[in-house]
Amino acid sequence: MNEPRSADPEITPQVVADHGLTPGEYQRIQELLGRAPNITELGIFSVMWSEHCSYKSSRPHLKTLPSEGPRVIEGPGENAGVVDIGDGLAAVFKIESHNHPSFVEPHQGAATGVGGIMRDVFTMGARPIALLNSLRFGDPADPKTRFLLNGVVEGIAGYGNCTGVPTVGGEVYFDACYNGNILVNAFCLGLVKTDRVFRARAGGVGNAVIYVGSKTGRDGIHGASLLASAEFDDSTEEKRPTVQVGDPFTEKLLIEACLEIMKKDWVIGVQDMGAAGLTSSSFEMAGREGTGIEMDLSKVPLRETGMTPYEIMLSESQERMLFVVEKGYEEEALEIFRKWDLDAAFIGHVTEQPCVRILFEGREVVNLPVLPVVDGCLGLERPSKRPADLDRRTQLDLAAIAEPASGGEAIKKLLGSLNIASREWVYEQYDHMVRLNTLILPGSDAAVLRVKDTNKALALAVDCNSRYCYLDPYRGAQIAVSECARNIACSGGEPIGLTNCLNFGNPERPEIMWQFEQAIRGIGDACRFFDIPVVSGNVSLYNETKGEAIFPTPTIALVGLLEDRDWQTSQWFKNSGDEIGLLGETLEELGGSEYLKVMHGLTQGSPPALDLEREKNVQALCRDLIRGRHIHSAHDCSEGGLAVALAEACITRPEAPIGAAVELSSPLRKDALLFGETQSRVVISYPRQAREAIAALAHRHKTPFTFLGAIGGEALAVTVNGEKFIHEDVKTLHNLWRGSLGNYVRQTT
Amino acid sequence: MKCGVVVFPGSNCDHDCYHILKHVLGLSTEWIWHKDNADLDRFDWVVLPGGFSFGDYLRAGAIARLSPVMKAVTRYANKGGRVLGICNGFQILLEAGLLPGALLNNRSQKFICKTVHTVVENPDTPFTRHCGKNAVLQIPIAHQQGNFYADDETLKRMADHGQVLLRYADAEGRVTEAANPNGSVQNIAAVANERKNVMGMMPHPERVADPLWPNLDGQSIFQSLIHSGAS
Amino acid sequence: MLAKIHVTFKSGVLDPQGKAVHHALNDLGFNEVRGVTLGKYLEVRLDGISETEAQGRVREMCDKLLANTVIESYRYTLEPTD
Amino acid sequence: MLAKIHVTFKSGVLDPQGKAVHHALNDLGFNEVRGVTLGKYLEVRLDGISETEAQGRVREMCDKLLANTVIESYRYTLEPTD
Ligand SMILES: Nc1ncnc2c1ncn2[C@@H]1O[C@H](COP(=O)(O)OP(=O)(O)O)[C@@H](O)[C@H]1O
Ligand SMILES: [Mg+2]
Repeated sequence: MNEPRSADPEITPQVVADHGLTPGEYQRIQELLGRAPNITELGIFSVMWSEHCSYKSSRPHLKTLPSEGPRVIEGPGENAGVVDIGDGLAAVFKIESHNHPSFVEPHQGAATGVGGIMRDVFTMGARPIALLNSLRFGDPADPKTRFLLNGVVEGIAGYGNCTGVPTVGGEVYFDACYNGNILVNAFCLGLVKTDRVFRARAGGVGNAVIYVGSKTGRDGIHGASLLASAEFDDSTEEKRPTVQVGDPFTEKLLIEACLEIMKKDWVIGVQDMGAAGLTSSSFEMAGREGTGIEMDLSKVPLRETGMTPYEIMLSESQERMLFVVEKGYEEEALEIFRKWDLDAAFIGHVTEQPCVRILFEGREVVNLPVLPVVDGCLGLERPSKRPADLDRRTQLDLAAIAEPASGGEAIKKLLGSLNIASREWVYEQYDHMVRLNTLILPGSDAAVLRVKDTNKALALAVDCNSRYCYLDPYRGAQIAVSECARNIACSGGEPIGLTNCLNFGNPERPEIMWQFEQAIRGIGDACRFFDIPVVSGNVSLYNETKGEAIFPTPTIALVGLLEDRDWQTSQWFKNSGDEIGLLGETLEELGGSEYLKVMHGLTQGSPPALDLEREKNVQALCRDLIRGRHIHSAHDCSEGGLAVALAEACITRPEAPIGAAVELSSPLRKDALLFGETQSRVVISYPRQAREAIAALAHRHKTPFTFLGAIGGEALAVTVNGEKFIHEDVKTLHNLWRGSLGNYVRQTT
Repeated sequence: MKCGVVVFPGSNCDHDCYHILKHVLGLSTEWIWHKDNADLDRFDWVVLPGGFSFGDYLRAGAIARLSPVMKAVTRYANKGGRVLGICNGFQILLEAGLLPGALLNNRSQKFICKTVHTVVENPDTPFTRHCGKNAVLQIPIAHQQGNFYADDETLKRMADHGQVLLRYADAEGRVTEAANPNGSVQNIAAVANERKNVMGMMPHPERVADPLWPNLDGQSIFQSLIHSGAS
Repeated sequence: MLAKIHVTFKSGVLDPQGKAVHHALNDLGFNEVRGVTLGKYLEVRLDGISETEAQGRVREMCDKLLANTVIESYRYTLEPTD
Repeated sequence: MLAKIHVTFKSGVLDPQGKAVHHALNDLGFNEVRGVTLGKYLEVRLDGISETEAQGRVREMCDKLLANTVIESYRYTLEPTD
């Protein structure tokens, strides 16, 4: 057995290196096996031991994240996290990156990213009900940025819309640090009955292994191991043919067929074929159960002729799943898949011996023990070092920056700047209403979805300010968690579970590893403080081009629960005459702000301070105010500070923009007061008679509450210490803000 | 009163329509699978819902109209049965030749999901009876191919027979170019056949028919069908 | 046998996609472009039928599915394959 | 000058639309159909440039916009117009 076929290439050091394995790793493979692997087996090790599948650089750090809690049904380790929401239901969710493929081919890269994350969710038995995405593009002045933005948004739209899963929110940022390496992180949430959660396990010796979905082609062979772990350089062009094309229609059929078959109690386990396709699905399912699998690749439905076992095992063709069903139900399973016009085949069975044995055309081509493949890759203790220039980055001499006499120019520039302008051009391309759940549509702090057959609702948000993370990855990551939770709180929700996508540069560089460690520590500390379990996530390393790493970008997505869907609130001002108030306190901070970037071209200074206790208090207060029906709107202060938050509350009102008159008195610099990004602040509006009740609740939650002014008129008017600082027509602000992104995309170069 | 919702592979507003008909309006509602060619006479009307039947591959509606159920729908329509096609359902009815015209890609070449206004042009049909002439309905659209086209001769014939039921308009009901979201000729948003028992519309009435949201404009289309009695 | 089928908009039908491509080309600086039409090109492999049979069959495929004759016209050629 | 441009998927790249059309044709009873690919066909009218110039310009248009060269390939011919 295991004699190399005559056509098999000899395994030279070069072949090993081409597979992304170090000589040490190859040595270890030989020791674990007690022999040399053949080429197919080497391919299997190369994908399973790749950074993407093995998490070898990140695993030790990820383990430090808190992942337990009374609601957690499945934490990290399964295809997606599962959190109990009561009424016998659970929310299933995860976020995942598709950065490199989207840079190579934006439309298909983003589309297949959406497809992949959806499969992670319905693999657990859940019906996908919402998608979010977090996108980062390079300098808008680079013509390539427009092309990538267009392609990515179109790809997400094309895939999500066709499968009938609404895309209800997300974020889009631009910074030159993403010029050669955009980020496309896709999030999916599904619902499942708590007693119908499926796991990716190959249980029950003798049970049948069934392949279903699209036929296998030569797509993305080496995609997972090479695309996701090699930096970009000019030879990227050569990797292009490995791009996969998504087929959302087949995905839709797969969703319906899988959910139908999962009603049967003879379905044992299931896993999607994501990165490393048939290899990871078979090895991981066996690995979790301590069993083995024997499969005959001659039975796998193929799209192309002449495919070798190596290619079949490593193909990353999309829209495929691997099922384990009870012996004797093979035909019934195939019947259901045929009803949905899917290709399906009975290709093998579960074995007692914990080995994966692969046959092809009557011969054994692979025989590998499961554990060494799944768990054998040694975790790497990569060295880390604080970047030498960090102190320089965080230096900021405010005295050298002139304090403006008026804030008119800044508010207009900020609202029209691409990082703050309306995202309507994006979300208009997404069907955000299908399935009739979206109570709060895109355009508010968080999306809110009702949970059918209950009175509950879920709030969803995704957040990360990577400039903060660049300046201070620990605090930046804490702020990402806090801001995301604040967005949930402003909508009325209580965070019940977190998923994250950690986008970083090359971990072989100690400075990058340091950023990574700091960010994980920040997420972990914040989550422990707020009592939010991290139930799933994804790591994307090597996000750099020609040695230039992206800003560390630990994207945070949170799911919040509203026990009563009537507790939801949106960010915009509702009624003329309502009063405006601020929860929280403003400090003199401008470091890392959008204001410094837009008005002074600076990415400089320490990011805003964060006091987790204050943050927790303001969020609890926000929820209490919403539940007590004291307030009509709540909007957190983030990029652009208080001024932008006020302006957004005026202009995001769906019917028509409405003005506001605000009077501030403060000893702070005026630009810091209005454009600084002090954390833990929320702008609220309420009927006059609620003021005392709000003050009392704020006092109880130890949170400062300041009366700011009133809604009404046609202008956003802000005075500081009795002097006019901003006075702008809200229609003008609305037009600047609303048209900016669309105008940018339609511009020609 | 009994209605049917046809399910094609790739339909995705099927559950939404079913939910409104059955749970909001309290009608007895049944699924009809696309491979089912049995007579539809037991229904008072049938709905072809929105979505991406067969992925909208080749042309939206092109493959779906070959499904066995479309033979049954055609027989049903020819006998006077009422058929409502929404979005992808409209596209399928056009491909099947049950309605005049065709739908091209949106002028912007982009998928558009947003709430628009439409004005009721002909309130004298089983689908619009409950609306009133020149009523303005605020309804969302969500499509990539909703740019209605018909040649001049067809347009004239449609006008002569009152076959244009809804046009895109502004909030006051004025049919303006600025209110045209997708480039449709003469702002046409919904049409009927000559006999007025088959209607296709691009906007999604089922998305504004659940009292969970303040806007219930979409209900008037379903109420019209209910008030038109049995077919 | 290989059928090569071209499906294009009938003249008079405004082709929004062609128009968009035309604009985009002008924007990119291709000012020599005066007009663009965008159609579909299909290759259908056929087995076990004669060329005369194929002629009729392909026409039927086009009428029934491949073209929407309200707005599109089609033409095709047949080539032997090996 | 008229450029006739065919854009098709590179071999090995999944063509979901071709696959769906193939299925549909088989369902309609066209059992002789063995495979379908669906591509784009463009006609671009050009003015005021020579044929040699046009050769290069059309290639540039394809590379920049008309084809997604990551997954598609293209070919074209030029014809004089009157
Ligand atoms: N990629 C996207 N997809 C869908 N919706 C988006 C996307 N980006 C932003 N949005 C929506 O636009 C709104 C404003 O986004 P953003 O400015 O990032 O929010 P915030 O002010 O809370 O930081 C939110 O409702 C968000 O969900
Ligand atoms: Mg926010």
